[in-house]
Amino acid sequence: MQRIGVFVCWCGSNIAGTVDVKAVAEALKNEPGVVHSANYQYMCSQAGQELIKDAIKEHKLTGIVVCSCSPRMHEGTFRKTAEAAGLNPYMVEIANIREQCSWIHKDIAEGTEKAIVLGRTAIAKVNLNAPLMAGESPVTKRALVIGGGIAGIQTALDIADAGFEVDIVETKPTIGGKMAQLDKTFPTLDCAACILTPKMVDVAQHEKIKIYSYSEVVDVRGFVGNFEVTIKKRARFVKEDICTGCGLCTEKCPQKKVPNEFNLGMDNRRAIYIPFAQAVPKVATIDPNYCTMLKTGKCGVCAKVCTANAIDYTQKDEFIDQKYGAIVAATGFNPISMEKFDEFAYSQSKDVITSLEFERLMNAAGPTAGKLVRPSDGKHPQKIVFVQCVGSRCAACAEKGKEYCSKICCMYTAKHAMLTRDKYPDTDVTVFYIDVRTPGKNFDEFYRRAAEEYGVHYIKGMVGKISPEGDKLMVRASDLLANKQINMEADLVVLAAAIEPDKSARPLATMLTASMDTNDFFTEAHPKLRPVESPTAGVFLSGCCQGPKDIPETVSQAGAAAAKVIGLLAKDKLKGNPCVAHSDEMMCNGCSSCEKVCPYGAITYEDKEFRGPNRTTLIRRIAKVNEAICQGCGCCTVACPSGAMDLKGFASKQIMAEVDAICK
Amino acid sequence: MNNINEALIPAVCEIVAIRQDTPDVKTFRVLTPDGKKPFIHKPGQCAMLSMPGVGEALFSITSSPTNKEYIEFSIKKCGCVTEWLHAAEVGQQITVRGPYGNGFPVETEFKGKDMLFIAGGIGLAPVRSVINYVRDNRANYGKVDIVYGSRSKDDLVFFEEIINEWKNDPTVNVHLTIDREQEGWDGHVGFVPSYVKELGFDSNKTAVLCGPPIMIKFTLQGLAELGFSNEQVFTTLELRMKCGIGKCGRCNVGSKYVCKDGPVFRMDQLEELPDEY
Amino acid sequence: MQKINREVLINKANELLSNGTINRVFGWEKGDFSYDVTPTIYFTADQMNKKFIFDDFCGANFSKYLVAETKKDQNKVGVFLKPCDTYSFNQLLTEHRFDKEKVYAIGVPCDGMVDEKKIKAFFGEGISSITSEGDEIIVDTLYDGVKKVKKADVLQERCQNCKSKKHVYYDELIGEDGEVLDSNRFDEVEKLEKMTADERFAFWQNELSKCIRCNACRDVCPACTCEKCVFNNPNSGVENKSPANEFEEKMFHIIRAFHVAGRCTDCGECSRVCPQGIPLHLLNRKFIKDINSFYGNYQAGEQEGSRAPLTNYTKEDLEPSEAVNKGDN
Amino acid sequence: MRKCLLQNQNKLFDQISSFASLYIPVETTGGNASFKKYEQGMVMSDVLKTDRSPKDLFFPQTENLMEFKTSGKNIEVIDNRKESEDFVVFGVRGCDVKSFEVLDRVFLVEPVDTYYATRREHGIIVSMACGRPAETCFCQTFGIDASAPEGDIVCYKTEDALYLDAKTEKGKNLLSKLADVTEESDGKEALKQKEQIKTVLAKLPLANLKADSFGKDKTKEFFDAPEWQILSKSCLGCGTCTFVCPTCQCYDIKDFKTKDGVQRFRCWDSCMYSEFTKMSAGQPRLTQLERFRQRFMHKLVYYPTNNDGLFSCVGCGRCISKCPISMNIVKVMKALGGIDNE
Amino acid sequence: MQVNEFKPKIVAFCCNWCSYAGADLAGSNRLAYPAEVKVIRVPCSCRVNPMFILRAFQRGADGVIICGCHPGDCHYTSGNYYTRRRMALLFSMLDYLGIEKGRTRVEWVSAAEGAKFAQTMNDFVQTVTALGENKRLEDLRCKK
Repeated sequence: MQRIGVFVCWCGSNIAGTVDVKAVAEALKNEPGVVHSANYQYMCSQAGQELIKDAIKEHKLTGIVVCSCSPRMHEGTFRKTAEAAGLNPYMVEIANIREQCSWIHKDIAEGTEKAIVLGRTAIAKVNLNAPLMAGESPVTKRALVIGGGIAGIQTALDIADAGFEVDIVETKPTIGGKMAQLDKTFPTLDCAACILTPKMVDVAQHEKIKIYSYSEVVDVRGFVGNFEVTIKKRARFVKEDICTGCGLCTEKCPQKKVPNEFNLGMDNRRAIYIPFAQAVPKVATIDPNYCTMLKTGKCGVCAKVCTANAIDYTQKDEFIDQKYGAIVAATGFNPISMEKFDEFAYSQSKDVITSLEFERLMNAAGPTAGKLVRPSDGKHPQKIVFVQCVGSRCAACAEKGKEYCSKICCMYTAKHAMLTRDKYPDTDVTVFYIDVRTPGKNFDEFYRRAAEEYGVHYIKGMVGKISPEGDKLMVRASDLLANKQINMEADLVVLAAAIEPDKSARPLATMLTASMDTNDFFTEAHPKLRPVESPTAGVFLSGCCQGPKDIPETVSQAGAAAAKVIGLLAKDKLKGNPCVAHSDEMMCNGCSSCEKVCPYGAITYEDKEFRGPNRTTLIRRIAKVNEAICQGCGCCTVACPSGAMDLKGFASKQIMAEVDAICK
Repeated sequence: MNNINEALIPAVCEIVAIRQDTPDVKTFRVLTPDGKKPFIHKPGQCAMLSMPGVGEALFSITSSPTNKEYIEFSIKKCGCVTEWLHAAEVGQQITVRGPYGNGFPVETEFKGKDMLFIAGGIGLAPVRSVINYVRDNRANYGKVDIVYGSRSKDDLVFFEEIINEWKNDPTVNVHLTIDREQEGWDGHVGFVPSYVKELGFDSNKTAVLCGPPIMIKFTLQGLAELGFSNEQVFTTLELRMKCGIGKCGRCNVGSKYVCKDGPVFRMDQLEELPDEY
Repeated sequence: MQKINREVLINKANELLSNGTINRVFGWEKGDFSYDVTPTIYFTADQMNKKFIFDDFCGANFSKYLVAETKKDQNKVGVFLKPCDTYSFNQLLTEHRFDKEKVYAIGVPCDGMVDEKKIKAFFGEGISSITSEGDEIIVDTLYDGVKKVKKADVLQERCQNCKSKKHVYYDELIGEDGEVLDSNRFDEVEKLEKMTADERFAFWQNELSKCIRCNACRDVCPACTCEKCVFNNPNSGVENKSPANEFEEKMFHIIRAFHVAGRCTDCGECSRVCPQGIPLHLLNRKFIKDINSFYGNYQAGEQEGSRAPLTNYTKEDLEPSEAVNKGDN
Repeated sequence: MRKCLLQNQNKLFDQISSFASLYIPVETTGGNASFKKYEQGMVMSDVLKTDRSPKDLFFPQTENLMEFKTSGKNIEVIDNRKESEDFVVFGVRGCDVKSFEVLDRVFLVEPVDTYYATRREHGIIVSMACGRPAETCFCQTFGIDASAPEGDIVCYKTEDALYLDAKTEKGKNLLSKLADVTEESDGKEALKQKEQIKTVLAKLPLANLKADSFGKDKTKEFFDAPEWQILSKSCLGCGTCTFVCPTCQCYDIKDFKTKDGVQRFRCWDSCMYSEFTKMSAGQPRLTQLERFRQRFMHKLVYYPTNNDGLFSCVGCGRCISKCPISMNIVKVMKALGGIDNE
Repeated sequence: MQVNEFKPKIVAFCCNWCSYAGADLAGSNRLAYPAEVKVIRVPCSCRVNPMFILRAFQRGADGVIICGCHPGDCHYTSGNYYTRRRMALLFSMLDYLGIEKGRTRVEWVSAAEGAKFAQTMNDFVQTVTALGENKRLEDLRCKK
């Protein structure tokens, strides 16, 4: 029988507001096993924790129940408290009387009654708890960063600088990501390439960093500290280690009509190409969809001109297995497709473009060498209309847009407007917005400069329709402040498309067993306290895969993720989760049901000798759980018909005791 | 107290004292809530103790009937009822029914005899009841020898009582032994059966034997070598029981019910039973 | 076709015993009446000559005995297996319950086993002998003289709805192998499904209330080979020994059916042995039927090593809510 | 002797059930019957062997013994049995009637099992002579006469009437309350039936089975018999034989945690179960052989040893028809007695 | 008139990673649902043994709901796929036995779906309330 202490937290008025905490403490006093019951304003505070520690010692407690906020919040805290007082941390149970009680109920009687039941349930469980000891597993001192944009680059550099090996896997032929496509950055207007490319070079030259470009992760096995990852290195038909990146082949290749994705299809590249001048790694890649040689076997120009003999048409996809201790997802974002936004005539007129396309048009390395011209006729646009929130904050049109705010559009549109007016003062620039959101250092000043110093017309209003009329675009919008309809002619319309997580994130999340929200952004372990960790141990989040961010935020989050990774890799051993499956060999049938459902392959079998009746020996096949591999899902416990398999910390008897306590 | 007509319905009693005898043996002193002895028993008898919801189990009464104040149970931790009892505190109520079984023939076959008590480990629990009965009715019995052994010094139950009372009783010879050498132990070291042979008792004694099966087996051989006949040796059996009154069938061995016809058997009676105990 | 009678089987067993292939063989033993055949083990042909029987009442399936028997020594055990027995045999192999190297399986044909309870339902108690002649069963009674009945009418339920006459495992086959059959075994399940929930509840309430928890269904079941059943294990939290009330009757039978779901070969033993005549096979068949319709046809035991539906999944599986509504027509 | 025309049978039942609970065998499914509490219109089945014996009505499969309430360290014991009322069990066959003697010698010896005793006190048994004994019947082996069963009232059923003969005070008392649905009779018809039954009994296949070689003090003779090995070979260790047996009386006592207390109940147990004798210290009957042997030794040797030679089997034959693998006491007796079939 | 409003007892098994977090989110967002719902935290919905569900009904629950991550999003990769199969078969069996099908439910609720959690619970409580007390899988001993 346990000696249980119950500690009811007020959480200020968060709990005490709707739950009579004293009544709860009083009621739980008489539950079986309870020898001490107390309540306090903030159990998680230093003083609250001291209270618990003292009670553990004074009342010789063998188990404690804290009625407080969600265990997802403070279970760890109270386990540490218990441990500090000499109690096994797994003798702690939390009754969630805040998130699942006081916050959702208004009636004090009702809230109090439920809190008592929840407390009783936790007590029933603790009565059957047993001290658990965590097993240990080694840590592979190498990190994997998936995604080579600014987020991945920064994370990789920070980890590598701390002395750990890092691999970057990037699907594109070069790292750099979206930032490489940008012209200038807000609010300082420094040149994106000027600040990014040195970092790319740092990555390329860092002895601890290895880049797998033109590659993807296809399988992830294992667990924190011991991931095993299969990377598919796609054939680029160019020997990466030999190619000097001289670019001769990309000039001689006869296949010239390949849409250049780096410039968002606004110009062409060759079938063999280097995405841009500062690409890292700076090696050529053959696009098998367009290469005549690969498609028909007739051509071979690039091979002929290559002085380094780097061309290899027979190259195959390569699969590399590598072990890692930690994985960082940095898969980034994309603007959403504008196809569904027909009212803005994106597909009807070449002169309706997205902001990212505008970014390329303004870029000196872009398709127009930085000259702002209309894609349709190459003429300088006199009147430009920017439309904000295209697909963002789109609660009413969820089927084509996103409910969330894409966060960066207000600022880059201000930047675009400003840059346009700066370079081409004769251009008339109008911005249609719903709200202008500028919460960031120097952001509002930046926006005001655009509106006030640069004479950008900001109109609060929705654009209803854009239709090509002759070589002009007719913009129909409403001016919400003036409360009138506006019909406006424009030469160029720029749509601030919402951003969404990269499509590769969803399958990756499945492989990582990391959870995602409804928008396919990775979920963080805690939105406030653990924003760069995924709930899956050993998986960290960097950049826009977790949610829309601008560059400074991305870089700081990348650094934070790196710090977490470094913290993990710095350990030689990891304490495992002791809540793992365990098979009672006396009851095990050796039927393999558990093995079949185990997602981690943590169960193996062995033939073991048992004493049979009358001094005989029986050999039986029995299951063994590898505790370092088991993650404690408990699937095997239900697959096991004999009940030999149970889960420590969530034992059948414990759960049934909880059921009993609730239903009482 | 216990209405014999309601054999299965227990009385509520209270644990009034708990003594930790060895790391896994505790002795519980039990009285009715109004402070009386729950029942009058014979040495060697048992009683059913239970905690509702945990279970009921049969334990031998370790105190002597001559103790007019209380009854005691010495209980080794093994199984759920005993585990629960070991976690219980003074003041805890439990239910008690009994006494059950035949007990030792202290007033008949033992009377006037030289007694040899041999026990191993927790096996001393039922024997203690007879030893103290004999000590309290000293005139009715001849010489008394006690051989008691355990794994280690720490596993000797009633150690205080043995040292302070039995050893100081000039009419009783106490022979203690432990299985292996241990610091702070200057007594005999070795297993009980060989110690019994070493001590070489007269075969005119009546022996009471209780302990683990392996000890009983070899001690019996030893006693036989010393010239004891089966009619001179008594032992007490422990089987899984539920009702305690010879009805539920669990403790049925041959035509005997251990709870009713036992638990005390003379070795020659036991020999008659099928080997299923 | 060679007539398979007891002599053929005794000769086969004798041959295997004397050439050392096996040192004992599971076979049927005749009883005091025509129908009380007991499964037993024979060590010599002589014993077999005295007691072995192979007739319409040899329903007992030896597969489950092999779990314990094969662990006893290193010798091979012989066993006669009817087609449906081989499914149980295979399923046990799939679950690694014994080593097939220690068994010599002799496949024997089966044209259906007779249910003496059905005969008694026709003619009452007082049956002195039962013999079969072609497709007729001749019953000699104490009170009403000799009676005849069509064998098809008094076959065991499982034989009336025989799913397969094909042996899915054997070391040696005696006679010719049959085919997997199209049976109507789900008809009764469908009938129940078509009832209203109230009717179904009443039906099962009535049936399960007969249960005396003798565990015969479980102990005879070739899928129930657990070292220790959860219902016998005080630590499982669901141990219960008696059908203390309606709930516990349901609990036992639901959980038992669930534990064998996907592993049950539909051998029908549970219903055959139930002393209270509860149609337990209708629970197992419901699971089989659901599995077939939700996840595609699956016959437990058909293939050694096949993955049971409950230890498998597809990403497109139907939702529990759909499953419940599917059964509702 | 009183006579009740079959057409008035239900009136008789209605009459009885007006002052006492009445249990009669009622057909469940083809050829099966069980004792059920009589409700108007129910038809008494002629099926010889109810699925469960009437033992249930005196020693139910589960029975609450008492309840406990606990609070803090305190316990309260509550015996919430109510005053018992009289009940009548109608149509108990000779073998089953005899089983009560077997049970009485267990439950009614000191210390008396009051739960059973109360029911025995309040239960009135109307036995029924077996018009058509089954091939599996062997009550004669144990000296039971199916043509003249014991009971508070003995009943003979002929083509057209029930003949009721009170044997005890309880029986007479009951019969006296049934005067308006019965008429006085000389009982010739009953006697005729009795004779007829006797001739049938002599022809039964197991008519010559003898239990003479078993009984008191034969433990040594049979305990180590080699036959147990093969007899127990196929035993599944289920409890069917035990639970359908009218004389098996082993039970278990268990606690059930209710909403706010503990219910202590007893339920039938079986010596065939592997857990029966298991204890934390070990298991004295390790294999099914020992458990199998215990059941039959108890019926044929141990019980008679303690009970003046009375066997703890009444030859009802339920185990013969219910055992999943058709092993039964007859086969055991024959094997141990050295009788081979053919 | 005395209105004796029936308040069902609901046991909700929630997986630790998605649904329990979803329940927490519902709390953080102060999205109310009836107090009759009590949550038991399990590591994964696949930890829920059919025995627990029956046990809940035995002990007096009127409805049992199991919440897990959306299929494909299981923290343990595949746990909820097994849950889906197990519960599909179990619920179908309960229905076959004549147990009201509204008393059991499986719902996929992600950590981000606080609103869905609250709404699911509201809806489930409503369904079970309409069904009334659980009579078909009750154990009277647990009610007194």
